[in-house]
Amino acid sequence: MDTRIWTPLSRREIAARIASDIPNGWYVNLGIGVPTLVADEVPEGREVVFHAENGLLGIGPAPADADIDPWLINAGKQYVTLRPGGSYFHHADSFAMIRGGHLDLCVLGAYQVAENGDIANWATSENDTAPAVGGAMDLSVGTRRVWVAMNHLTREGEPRLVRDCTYPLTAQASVDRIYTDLAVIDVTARGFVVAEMIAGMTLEQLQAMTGATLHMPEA
Amino acid sequence: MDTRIWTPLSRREIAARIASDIPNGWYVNLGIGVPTLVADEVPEGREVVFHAENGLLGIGPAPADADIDPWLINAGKQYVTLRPGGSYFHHADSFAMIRGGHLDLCVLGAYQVAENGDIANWATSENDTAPAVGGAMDLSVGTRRVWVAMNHLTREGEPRLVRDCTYPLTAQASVDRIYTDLAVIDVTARGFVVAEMIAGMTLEQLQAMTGATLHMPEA
Amino acid sequence: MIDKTVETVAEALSGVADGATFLLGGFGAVGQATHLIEGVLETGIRDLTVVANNAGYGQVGLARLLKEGRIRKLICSYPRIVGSTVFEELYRAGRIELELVPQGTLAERMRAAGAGVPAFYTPTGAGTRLAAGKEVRHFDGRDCVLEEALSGDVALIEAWKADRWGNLTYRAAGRNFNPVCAMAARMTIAQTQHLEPLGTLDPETIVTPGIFVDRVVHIEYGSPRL
Amino acid sequence: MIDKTVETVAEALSGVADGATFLLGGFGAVGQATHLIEGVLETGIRDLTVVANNAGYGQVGLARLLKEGRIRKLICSYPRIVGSTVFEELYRAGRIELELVPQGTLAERMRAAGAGVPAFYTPTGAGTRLAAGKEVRHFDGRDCVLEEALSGDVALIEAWKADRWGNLTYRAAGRNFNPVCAMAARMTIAQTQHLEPLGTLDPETIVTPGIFVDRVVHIEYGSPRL
Repeated sequence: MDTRIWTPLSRREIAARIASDIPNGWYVNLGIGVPTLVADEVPEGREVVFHAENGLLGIGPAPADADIDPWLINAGKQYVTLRPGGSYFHHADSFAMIRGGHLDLCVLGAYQVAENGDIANWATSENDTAPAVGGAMDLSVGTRRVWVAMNHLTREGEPRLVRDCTYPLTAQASVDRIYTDLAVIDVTARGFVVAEMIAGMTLEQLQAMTGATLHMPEA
Repeated sequence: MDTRIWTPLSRREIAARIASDIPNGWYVNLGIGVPTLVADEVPEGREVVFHAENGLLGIGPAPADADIDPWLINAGKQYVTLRPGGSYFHHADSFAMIRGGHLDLCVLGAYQVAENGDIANWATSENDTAPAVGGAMDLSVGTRRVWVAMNHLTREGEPRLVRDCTYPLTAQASVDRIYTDLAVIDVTARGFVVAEMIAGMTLEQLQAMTGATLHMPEA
Repeated sequence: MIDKTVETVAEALSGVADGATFLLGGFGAVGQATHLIEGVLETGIRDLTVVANNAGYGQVGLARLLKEGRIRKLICSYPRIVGSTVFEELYRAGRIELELVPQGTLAERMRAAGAGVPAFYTPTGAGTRLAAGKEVRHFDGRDCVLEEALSGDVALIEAWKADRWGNLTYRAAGRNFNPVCAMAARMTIAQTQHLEPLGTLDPETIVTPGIFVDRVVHIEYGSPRL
Repeated sequence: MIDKTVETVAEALSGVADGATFLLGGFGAVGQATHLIEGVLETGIRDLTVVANNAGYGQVGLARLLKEGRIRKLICSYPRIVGSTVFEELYRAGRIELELVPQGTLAERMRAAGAGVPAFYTPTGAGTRLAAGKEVRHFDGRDCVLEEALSGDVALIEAWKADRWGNLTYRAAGRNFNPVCAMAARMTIAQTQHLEPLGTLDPETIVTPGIFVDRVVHIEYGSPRL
């Protein structure tokens, strides 16, 4: 008998939850997957400037098929648009923005996050054939804040929030916040601190699905 | 009785002598003083692209007073013009051109050049009040060739071509060629090699005005 | 007169040699000097080192060079090819060497080569397997890795507009690695969609000044296809 | 809505503090944020470190800050002022500290700060008194000096056109150090000759994207005078 009375957030709900925490005026880089969905969920009235590694600031929504500019793609190689106020620049300048701490935030997917903020999101074993890293290490190290969007558990039911990452690291001690389908968790000097759980979830249930100790915020 | 039968080159003649050695298509940075005059002496039919540290490529002749653009100055803070094909860029890019070895040549003034190519052209003592270096060190180290334009002797009659510089160094072993009012001298692994002397000059006379051994080219 | 334009791809590539290191601009399908890259195939040279963000796209350009076995080593941040498994197959078979570099480090290493910086420190990659064997040093309490400049013998880049001095502009996301590669190679060759008379490019809007460009070939091929 | 424009110089400078490090754009008289620099005088702050290529020009801007004794230390490549001996007098009297930096190293150190590079090697200055006490290391058989990133608390820069997102263009030689300072400061303040509606600056021609700019004040003062 399943005693769960809660429903995990959908991908789009996770994205909307993240978007609600992004203030007006932030410069933000979105990774592929759920993070990309965040752009469509920015609350009315806020201007958030989205950055792409391949030299764009001010990315707008995806174009209708008839409006595609084949020269205008994002880092995920999807067609995008440029908002008024947007700009183009080359790769060294683009990564100067990332690595120089000019972006307020990046939102990344991850395989694992450790309680000290270590992130593993680019390789699943030491011996991957043809590993690929892209800009993940630069983003994790360089942006002012790193938020991770991921499911709380792997498909196999293993925790993704762990004491130590077992997958190859992307960066050390860099994640600030984790948004899962079940909770919002801050990475602090104390370790994982639960900021929010979905309706019906208990700390005990969440702890059972988490590979490191969960703390509650200090009063 | 002055037995000299030669006449030193004028500043403009030194500049013209230098210009005659600059091939079509070179990218060249000119220092202040005699080097600046080189731009006006480029032989007919050659395109030479002049660079200024403050972010210009393709500098043209000085403007008539009526045509001055107050936003268009060179590194010596003189009003200049921009030729068709010219471009503007910022200081880091400008010095990337210099330091990255993209300029074919810089022509600099100097206090002293040593026979190993050391150059001293920015300070006259270890204790200058308010020393100023500008881009001299970057140019001396970074450009593909460094040519020096200077009088053979100081005002006090001391040699400027020396065994070792006594003034503070701008750069080590970087000068390729020296154009003086009396001679053209290459800096080689053997030391100073006389490429050319003005009419009426003998090697003995030139040697007497030079602080290091002068060699003749190998046959 | 300075005239860097050449008539054909073959002329543009004259003098390229076995064992050369090529820097390729482009990101995804956009800003790829596909005609120049395929021209390399025609020259017959081999044993090449290629620096590129991706392992090509589709079945063209770099993907073809890989398939024909011309490439000894790839220096790359994301060695995947949409629509092709050729790199994966070569890699699994041990028939190609891969140096995996974080994307920003890749761009910065080429920029460093172009700017006369032989080496620099960066926190990117510290504590990861991509820093294995590299010197690590603390700055402001952070581990930083020493990374060396990455230069090339030849850069193959794509521009939107060019003139006979080799001044270049790009179009939208077509800029990407192209200006960086242009700075970092001993010889930079640009294929350009449009060739303009000297003096018609606004000096305020030139992205790559001609000092970084050696040869220009005019190939108006139209839009990239993803 | 993002609106980085402010109405007055005083508003633009609000929050600047004693002991701050200022990065000043400009080269000669061109591209100097003179109104912002003189605004610093009005704020009353002192004990400042200033990074600038020259020690100002004429009797305005930085020259006035120097004269009023607000500056503790100048980091500079060419500390001369056309038409003023104020720096020379302070320096001789031992009332100001000078860090002399080669011009290219000055630009590159600020660019490094902006790009997240804590330190880099350069052959510029090796074997000279400006390398005294600095770490030296060989690369490709050349002595290279280790130089550290140079960041600032506040950059004061001048632009030609700006919009409310802080996107900037410059005019001719007015570009110089301005885009580099903009990258390297924790807070970048631009005075701009023209303020344009968002979306009217061509995205291909924006030199400093607004991500590097915090405040914009519109001051149409006309042309610089040498």
